[in-house]
Amino acid sequence: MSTATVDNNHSAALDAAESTDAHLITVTLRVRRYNPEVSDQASWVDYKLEMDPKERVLDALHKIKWEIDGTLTFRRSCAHGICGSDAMRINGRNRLACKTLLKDINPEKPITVEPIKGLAVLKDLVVDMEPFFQAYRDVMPFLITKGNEPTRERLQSSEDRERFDDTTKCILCAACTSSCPVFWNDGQYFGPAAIVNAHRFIFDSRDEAAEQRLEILNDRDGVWRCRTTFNCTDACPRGIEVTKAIQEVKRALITRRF
Amino acid sequence: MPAGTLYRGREGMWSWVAHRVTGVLIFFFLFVHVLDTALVRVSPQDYDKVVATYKNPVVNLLEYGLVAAILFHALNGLRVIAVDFWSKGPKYQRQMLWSVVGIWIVLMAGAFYPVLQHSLRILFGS
Amino acid sequence: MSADTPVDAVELTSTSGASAFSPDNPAPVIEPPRARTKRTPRATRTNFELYGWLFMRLSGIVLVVLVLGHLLIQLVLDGGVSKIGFAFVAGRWANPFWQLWDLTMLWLAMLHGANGLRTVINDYAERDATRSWLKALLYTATAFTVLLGTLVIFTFDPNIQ
Amino acid sequence: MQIHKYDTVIVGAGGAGMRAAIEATKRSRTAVLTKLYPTRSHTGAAQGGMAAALANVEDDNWEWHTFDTIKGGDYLVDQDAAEILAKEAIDAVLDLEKMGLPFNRTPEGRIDQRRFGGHTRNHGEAAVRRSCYAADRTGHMILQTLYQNCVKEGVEFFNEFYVLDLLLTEVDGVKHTAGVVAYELATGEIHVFHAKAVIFASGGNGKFFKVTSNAHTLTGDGQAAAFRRGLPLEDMEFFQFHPTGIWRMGILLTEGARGEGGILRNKDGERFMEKYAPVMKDLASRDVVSRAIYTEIREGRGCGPEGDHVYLDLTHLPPEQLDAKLPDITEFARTYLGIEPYTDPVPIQPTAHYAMGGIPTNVQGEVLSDNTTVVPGLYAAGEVACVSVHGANRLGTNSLLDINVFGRRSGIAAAEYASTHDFVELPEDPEAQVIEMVESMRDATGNEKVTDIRKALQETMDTNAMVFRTEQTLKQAVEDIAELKRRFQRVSVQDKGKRYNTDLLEAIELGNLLDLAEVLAVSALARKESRGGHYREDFPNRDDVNFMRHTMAYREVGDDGTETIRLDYKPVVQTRYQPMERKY
Ligand SMILES: Cc1cc2nc3c(=O)[nH]c(=O)nc-3n(C[C@H](O)[C@H](O)[C@H](O)COP(=O)(O)OP(=O)(O)OC[C@H]3O[C@@H](n4cnc5c(N)ncnc54)[C@H](O)[C@@H]3O)c2cc1C
Ligand code: HEM
Ligand code: SF4
Ligand code: F3S
Ligand code: FES
Repeated sequence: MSTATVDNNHSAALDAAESTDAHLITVTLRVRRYNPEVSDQASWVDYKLEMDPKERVLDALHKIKWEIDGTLTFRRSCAHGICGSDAMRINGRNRLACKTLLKDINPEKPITVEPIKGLAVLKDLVVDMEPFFQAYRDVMPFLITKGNEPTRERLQSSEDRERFDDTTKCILCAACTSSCPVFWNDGQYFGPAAIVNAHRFIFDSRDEAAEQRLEILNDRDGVWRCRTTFNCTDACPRGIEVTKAIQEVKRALITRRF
Repeated sequence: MPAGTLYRGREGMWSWVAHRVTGVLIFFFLFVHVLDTALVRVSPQDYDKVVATYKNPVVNLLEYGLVAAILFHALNGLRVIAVDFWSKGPKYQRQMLWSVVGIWIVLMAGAFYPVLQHSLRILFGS
Repeated sequence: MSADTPVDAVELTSTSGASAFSPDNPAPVIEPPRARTKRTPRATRTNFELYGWLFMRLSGIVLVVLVLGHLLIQLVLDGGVSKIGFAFVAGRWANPFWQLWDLTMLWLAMLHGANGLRTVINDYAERDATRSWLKALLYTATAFTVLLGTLVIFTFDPNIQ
Repeated sequence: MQIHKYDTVIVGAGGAGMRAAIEATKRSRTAVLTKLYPTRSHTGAAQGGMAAALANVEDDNWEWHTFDTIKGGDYLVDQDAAEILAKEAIDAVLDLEKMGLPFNRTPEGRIDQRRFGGHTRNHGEAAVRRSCYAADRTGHMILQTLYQNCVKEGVEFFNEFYVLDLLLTEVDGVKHTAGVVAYELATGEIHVFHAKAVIFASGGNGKFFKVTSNAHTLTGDGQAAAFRRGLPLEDMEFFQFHPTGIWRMGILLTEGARGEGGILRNKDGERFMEKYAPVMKDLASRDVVSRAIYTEIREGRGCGPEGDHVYLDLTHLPPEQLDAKLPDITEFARTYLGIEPYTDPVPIQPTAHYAMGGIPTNVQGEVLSDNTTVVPGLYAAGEVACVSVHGANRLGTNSLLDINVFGRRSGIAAAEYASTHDFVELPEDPEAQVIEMVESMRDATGNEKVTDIRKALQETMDTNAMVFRTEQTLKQAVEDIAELKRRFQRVSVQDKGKRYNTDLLEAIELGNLLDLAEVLAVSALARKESRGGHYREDFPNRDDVNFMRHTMAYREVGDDGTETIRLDYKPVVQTRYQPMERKY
């Protein structure tokens, strides 16, 4: 086959992507701000910006921080959805600011941006991630094996590898856990992210500590608190089928018992 | 402290809210229902008196609401069970929810006359 | 506040004195209701939650038949609610089948509902004390209702008076 | 201010830092200071894979790997180090597997391997499958696996602590390591970490370019701190431009895409790499491909309305293959460009990617204060360091390898040093420089904005110091940077608070970038030849007679307080392989 005519074959999508004249539009970002050094009240602040709709919400936040108000505070690093720094609630839903294009969330209306829910707000969009990581650490998220180490690699069939592929994608962004109504209630629930990371090892054919992890998640604040609300699955920026993973852990617990 | 916005969850979240609300509602109804039924043990007259109030159009309408709640809770409960035990359940949860809503509407339409016939007769004669 | 003014609005060195907070005297952070702490998984090592969860599903399936059947008979068939009265109840409970039906329904529904409510209380009651009280109330009410209902079904006397 | 005491302090929790931490924690009381939560480190962005001659799918051995590394680095590689890298690669990969890394598997259940640019069989005969990978998320898996093992080992992390200064104490006329000074983001508090051994693993510094695959946080803090303390920086003129960044955004599309069969095409649909590298074609070494792309663009064969990019064509590959092997990058194209890579080619352009240079170390990870002298107790590993295994151009997949091999080595060496040596005293007022830096920035009332200076810096670097360089452009860059540094004196920040003052930290990071950009430009100006990632149009050939040597840049402060950069040179270690012409 030849793609010698590649340039004449342009799809509309490619043409659109390549169009260079930026159609700037005015968007309003309505940011929920909280700075304990100024006030103990959080407040909504509107920012009007000239943006290209193909830009990300993160770009808009940067524009505010760099050009309008340097005190606006948020976490970010990679800017393309792999480091998990910038989970926040955009238009009422958890997303990564760097993976959300303005054009995809109706820039005609004010775009609300607020911190993720259920964790202490430290400043503006920055929340205390410690409880989140604590839950993660509590599920023993590391490979545990018995006996002597082999000299070469442990063998694992492609099917066995595939079994837990989905849950290896997690970037610990907390979009799922902080979208879970059960987690908001009392923050004691392990939360979907911790379960996802337990799942990653429970179903790894090389691991030998599934029992212990299952036991941890069998407890009062473990998997049984999940009410299958699917907010986690909808929120996950990595497209992990979070609820499905949780259900698999529940079923593993039941089959273990009976 | 002005709260943040309401979380804009999707089908899964709202169906759970509805499931929870209906569940709690039914529980309280059941509680009352057992108490009133207990009257059969005490005095048939009193029992009939209480039951008579059920035949009042307003309470009859509430009863229709109760049926709605139970039906939704039951159907959605089955959906939740499917999500739990059927490996493809999580994938099709949304479709299942819309099916639940569809069936629920059909059944509620079907139950409209039978449940409310008493009131309808009172109100509009027959 | 619009984009033209926010800088002043959040100026930290504002001399207006309007705010009692400063970098050296910051306000407390906005905490969620209860935070997870290092001691939180206190392992209980029982399967209570597992059985509770399973019970919800199993009882749910049985309840579909019992409750929907009950509703059908009570409210839909035979003229709906109009027919209900002491005589109707008496007629039904004359048959042990319906006695058993109602008894099972009573127990399952109450336990199912009570366990459901237990979850709800766990979720929303913020303080441990509130939680304990609410649960105590729930369990008492449930036990009372179940026992009363059972008593009524078993000791029902169609010829009362 | 708080003072902490640890045997070993590791700066950075990317791949290199955590690999070191796993070793050091077992052997000494260790703290890891990191400005990001460990799993946010940019190692997680790496896609393609990690090289090791496992020979799981075809014949391969570490000597071929050594050769490829040396040749790929255009012979500026220290060959003893390259040999260690290639030899220890095998165990590095197996160790990761044993730690739990979910590699893709062969039908026999072994770690699968695929082709990658510049990796060849038998000294250049043909491409070889040497890259061990986990879909296009290898870096993500490495970062997660290492973090998981840090949790397992109970590594002590200080998250969101910015290390801003290195403490050296002179003992008997020799500078010894005394610790580091860090700024705690959450509170604005200054912490002094008194340590016997310090390992810098703070990553790269690509953020002085505009189009870059690097994270916003890759600002070369480690390099800059060492440089300010009088330590040299090696080979900073060598910066790698990855051929396939998403047009204008710089987000990386892994070389693995071409490894799987992706093809670069110009606006006529021509597979232009056939002209530039007849054997390796699209899989030639990165500098070669990047230059080829810019040549196409300059000669008017670029795509799009402005002719400023080319296409990465994956449309002939089966969608199942893309889904299985390149799920993330296809999603990037969909998310950020709205393009479906099954049916449309993806617009790409070279993107600033990797710093070959950095803090000079030997193969134990020990930092050098000149060509030969070791700074007792100071170590560096990862992108911040220059062992020199990458020479003038790093081969794809060799960096994930570098962070594991030399991260491990420096972790062991540092902990052993710490257990056999005593603390040296802290210098007087250890926190003084950092307090001065932070407070003067907080109190500054100048009229310059961080963002304007950063933009101008990125602009001049992209125009003058990227893929093609000349005397003139580099002089322009040096001039521009000097002017920007003057403007930087007048910079002020808006946020005057203590908590989470990222405004302040961005300003400090910009200061670091300015310093490092200057070193890059000055070193590049002096290197009047073309080699690897450094291409001078006015000196298009490699000049082994005059420039087969590493650049060592030092910061000199004159009596009147003026700062200058002094350049020195260090010989290249050559063992087995004589320089040859580099052809692909
Ligand atoms: C998009 C992309 C794809 C890549 N793909 C590949 C590939 O396929 N194969 C390959 O071999 N290589 C690849 N590389 C290169 C490789 O990923 C990096 O060179 C390598 O991961 C660097 O690791 P590191 O540990 O040195 O630094 P990083 O992972 O960048 O970590 C730096 C750490 O230092 C910390 N830090 C920084 N400054 C400070 C400070 N002042 N105080 C405290 N802590 C600080 C940060 O918090 C972070 O934890 C890729 C790079 C990029 C950008
Ligand atoms: C008719 C058949 C019924 C079915 C199929 C059913 C099914 C279920 C299921 C599966 C759940 C668990 C939901 C979850 O874990 O997310 C549940 C919860 C619940 N049910 Fe039912 N149920 C039925 C009847 C009832 C009745 C009669 C009551 C009241 C007495 C009731 C009250 C509750 C309550 C309070 C909950 C807890 C809700 C929550 O935690 O969100 N249910 N039901
Ligand atoms: S499961 Fe998804 S949403 Fe949750 S932490 Fe991991 S990546 Fe984020
Ligand atoms: S949002 Fe929460 S309730 Fe379950 S399905 Fe997800 S964990
Ligand atoms: S900035 Fe890394 S995920 Fe958004």
